[in-house]
Amino acid sequence: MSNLEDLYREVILDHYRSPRNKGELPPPATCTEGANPLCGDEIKIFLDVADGVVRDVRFSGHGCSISQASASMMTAIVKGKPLTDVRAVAKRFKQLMTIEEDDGTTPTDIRLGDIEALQGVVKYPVRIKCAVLGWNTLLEGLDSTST
Amino acid sequence: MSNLEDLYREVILDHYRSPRNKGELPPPATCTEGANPLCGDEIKIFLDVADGVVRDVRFSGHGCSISQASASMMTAIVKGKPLTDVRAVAKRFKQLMTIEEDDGTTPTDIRLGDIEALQGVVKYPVRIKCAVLGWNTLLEGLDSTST
Amino acid sequence: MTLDVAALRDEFPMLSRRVGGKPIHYLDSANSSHKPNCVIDAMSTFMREAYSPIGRSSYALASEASNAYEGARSKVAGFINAYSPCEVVFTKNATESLNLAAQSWGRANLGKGDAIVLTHMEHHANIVPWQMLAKEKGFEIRWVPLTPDFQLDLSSLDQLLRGAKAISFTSMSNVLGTINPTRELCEAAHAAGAIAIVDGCQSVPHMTTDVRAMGADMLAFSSHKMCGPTGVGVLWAREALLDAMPPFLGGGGMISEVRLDDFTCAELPNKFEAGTPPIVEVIGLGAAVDFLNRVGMTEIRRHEIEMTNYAYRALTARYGDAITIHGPTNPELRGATFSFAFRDVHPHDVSQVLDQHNVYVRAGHHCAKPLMRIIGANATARASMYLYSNEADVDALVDALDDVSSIF
Amino acid sequence: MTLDVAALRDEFPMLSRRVGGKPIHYLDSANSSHKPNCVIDAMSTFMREAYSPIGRSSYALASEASNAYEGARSKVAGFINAYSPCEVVFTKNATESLNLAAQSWGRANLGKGDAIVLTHMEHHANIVPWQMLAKEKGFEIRWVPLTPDFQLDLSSLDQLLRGAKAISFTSMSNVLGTINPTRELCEAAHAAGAIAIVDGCQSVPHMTTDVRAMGADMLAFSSHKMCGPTGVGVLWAREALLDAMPPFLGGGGMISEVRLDDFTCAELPNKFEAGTPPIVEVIGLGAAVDFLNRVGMTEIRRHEIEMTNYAYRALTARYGDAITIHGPTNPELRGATFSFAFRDVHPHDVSQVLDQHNVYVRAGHHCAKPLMRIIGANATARASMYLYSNEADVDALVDALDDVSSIF
Ligand SMILES: Cc1ncc(COP(=O)(O)O)c(C=O)c1O
Ligand SMILES: Cc1ncc(COP(=O)(O)O)c(C=O)c1O
Repeated sequence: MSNLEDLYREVILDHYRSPRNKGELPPPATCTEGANPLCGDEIKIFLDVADGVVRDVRFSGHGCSISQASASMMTAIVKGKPLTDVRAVAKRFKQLMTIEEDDGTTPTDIRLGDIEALQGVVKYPVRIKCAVLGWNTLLEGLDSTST
Repeated sequence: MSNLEDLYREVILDHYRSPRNKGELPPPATCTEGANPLCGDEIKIFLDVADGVVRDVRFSGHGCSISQASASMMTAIVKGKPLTDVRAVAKRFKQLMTIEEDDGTTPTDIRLGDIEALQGVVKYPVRIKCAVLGWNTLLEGLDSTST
Repeated sequence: MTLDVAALRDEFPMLSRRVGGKPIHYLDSANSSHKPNCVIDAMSTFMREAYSPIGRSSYALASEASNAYEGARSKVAGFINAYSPCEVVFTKNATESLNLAAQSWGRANLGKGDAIVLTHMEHHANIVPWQMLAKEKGFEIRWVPLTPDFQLDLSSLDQLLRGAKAISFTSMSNVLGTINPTRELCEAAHAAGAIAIVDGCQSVPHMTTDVRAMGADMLAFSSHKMCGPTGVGVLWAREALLDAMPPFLGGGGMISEVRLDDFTCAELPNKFEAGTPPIVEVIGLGAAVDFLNRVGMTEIRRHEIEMTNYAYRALTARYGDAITIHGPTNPELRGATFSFAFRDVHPHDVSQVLDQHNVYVRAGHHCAKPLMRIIGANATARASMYLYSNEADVDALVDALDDVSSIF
Repeated sequence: MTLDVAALRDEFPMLSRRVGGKPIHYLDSANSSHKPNCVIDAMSTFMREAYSPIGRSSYALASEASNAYEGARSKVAGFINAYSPCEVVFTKNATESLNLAAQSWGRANLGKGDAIVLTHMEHHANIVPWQMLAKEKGFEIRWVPLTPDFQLDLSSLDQLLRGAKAISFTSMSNVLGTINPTRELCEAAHAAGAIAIVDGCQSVPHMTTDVRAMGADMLAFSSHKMCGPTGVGVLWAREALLDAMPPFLGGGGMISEVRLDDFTCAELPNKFEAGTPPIVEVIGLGAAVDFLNRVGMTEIRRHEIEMTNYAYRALTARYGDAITIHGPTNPELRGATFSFAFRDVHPHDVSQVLDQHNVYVRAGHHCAKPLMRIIGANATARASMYLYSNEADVDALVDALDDVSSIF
């Protein structure tokens, strides 16, 4: 028996087995590609943003359970949210992953929901990159949409 | 007091202090350059060869006592000698310096004279290159003259 | 005689490391091998008792150290049956060796209208240096494809070699384990007037290497995969070829003369060893060669064939179709390196679960992305063995895969 | 507080080595330094207890080793006050670092009509790489000359820099000991729109280095001269510069993507670290940095100034005009490296006699042939000191020179 329950929580495996919002969106939705060169994971994030709101989002690509589950959870939480909320959640998530410091500017009342389950990843530093791949790609997509 | 008597024998220091045949020869004498890149020693050997005999020889350049003394001794012994003898002496000397093996073809009755004094060099492997610099340059000179 | 693996393992201190109170099972030797005590001790003893700069200084300790360094070169030359020690150039790793081949030989010999041949199973180290140069020089890169059973498809080799100036190929795939017919490839290259460059990283540590019998023109390999230290690699090449090649890195030691307006090169092998070399690491590599000779390359190869058989049987007996091994099935045609897919679980997850059981395999593209694309995998898990690998390592792998099944 | 040299010497096992039953006096530290126990132990302990490939593998031991490796990078970055660890590129030695600068930055930026500036006191490692590239690209190399008191003659610096794209110069001469005004030179370069590349080989081990205060754009140095192991060097460069530079060596680790027709580079610093890095050696360098920080760079510099004073006085008191020291006389303007001529005895003979007294100096051109020609010497004997050098070393040198007199 393994001690991996922390990493592979049921909700993570659920998102991995039944990913939400998996697929593509046709233009004018934007498509942003991300990759983790070390392990070969690749992801595409499709974004339909209008009036400062993420109206729709999809992801495709391949990767390990953590990167796939994290992307799935991400789409679930950001869909329908205003951009400011999306960015705040992303920031909060990166703080959870210990790759961004809490500079006090993030509202403390942000609910991460399912995503909290990913905090076990922190104990496995090499997997942090997997967990944030989708998020970083999303942020890149938002940056290019808003310009 | 040092144990360097083996290396710096009196006859060597004598050739170093009062080198024989130091200088240059005008054309048609040939001039061959040699160098020891590691220590910066440089030598020029001037050769006047006719009818298979080294009629005259000079050396110039700069280097340590061993390379200068060895060159001086070399000029003294090869001057006036037929080429076959010169090559035999060179070979014998390189055997003395342990950089060529005795293949049994060298006449055993070759007299090295003063040059024998250089055999102490063998105990100081880095100096062997100094001792043979002049000889190698001479051989190169002979090779290019005879063609 | 087979290896006394238990006794050998005692010579590798890392193999008795415990993690979480339990023994470790190191199955990543294709990536880098562990070091026996004799190598570690050779390095630290040298630093404690005999360290000195070499070559450029002339005092007694310096020539003692130079002799040790050159002695290691002779050992390496003997190990691969080189014609002369001066054909052995020490680099920092096999990657530098291959870059040296490309930047020195390639830059001098390849231009528009020229072509070289690589294979679909090359490591990035034998692809990217050529791509970098090709971008600049405009020559063509041609590729030897694979057969469905993970061998090089040599059916169109002569055609690919037509007009090519070189073929550069791996003697053993670091992903598939495939052992390539180096001799046949070298002969075909020569028949076409091309030179043959062999990436020996995966074969030199595991079987007898004879550059003369192989007929190769250059051979690159790394110390750290053959029980030696990191920080040193080897490029062997025929003397005439090295002589004709322009220098690669410029600096101290590789010159004969430097003036403000020009320089001239030193003799071989110094010409290609600019700057202070990895003195201590070369001494360590020499000790590794002694160690491998003592163990016996034939015996190592035989042991790895046995381990390959054992692993194949154990894995397929337990998991049947749930495991797919990317590579030749005949143990005589392959090394003890297994890339595999386990059910539809991502290799990263496989290795994570195995890690929890102290079973260390590598997951990813193994620096062979073109090959990964060709075999249709984005990544694989890879278990690779060496002279110290034993049945317990394989058993631990097989058992731990059960846990992968239970989680995913 | 001055150094407790006696205690420090106990940490360097080589210093208690005896030859012919007598102690040794190592005066060749400008060439390479000895290694303290903590460095030797860090390397062997790592190989025994924690060795693992880094970066590419994901199991626990691999990330432990990666952390140790990256930790050493941070130590080195801190040691020179870099802006970020990603500006620190590990190479095999300073020579590779300077070749990287030339082949990557230079190849991309220098062509016909361009110029770079070097100085007459450069080591071959900072001359030949530029000559090699200049031959190919046809740019001009200009030279900063020397003053009669062995300083750089900066009177025409602005003129030399006019239109030049870079100046590359040594922070301290390995022959003369001269400490160059790095900050002034960097400022002059920037004022002229050129970048400043500093060969820090001889200063980084001996005094505090602050790349920000210096204003340099690149800095090259070697581990083996600063109490660290052989097989590893450093190129530091500003992040923006490194980002803009094309890759140097191609292979695993430095790529982000490889296809049959092209590749893309990884992020810094990986982009410049192709292949398996000198893992163990980087760990050793990290330990050397810890050691130097513990001893204190200010204290080391102060000790070397004291030793310089002591050596100057002892040598000239005994030998007066019979000894000529090529280098500045003011100890504040120089390091503890003395090139000298002794009467008219050839340096090779000087070092041979000194060797007999276990006094180890280097004789030759010190990889600075252009400089030797300029100072009118074919070779010099050079005694160079470090933190562990003591008065007994100097006394032994002074006494042994007597024997040179008695023989020649
Ligand atoms: C000033 C200077 N630059 C460059 C080098 C080259 O260093 P390395 O031989 O470690 O590459 C040296 C040392 O030999 C040096 O003294
Ligand atoms: C086939 C092959 N070629 C080249 C390399 C590169 O070797 P290194 O990383 O030691 O330079 C490797 C190992 O990673 C390899 O397996």
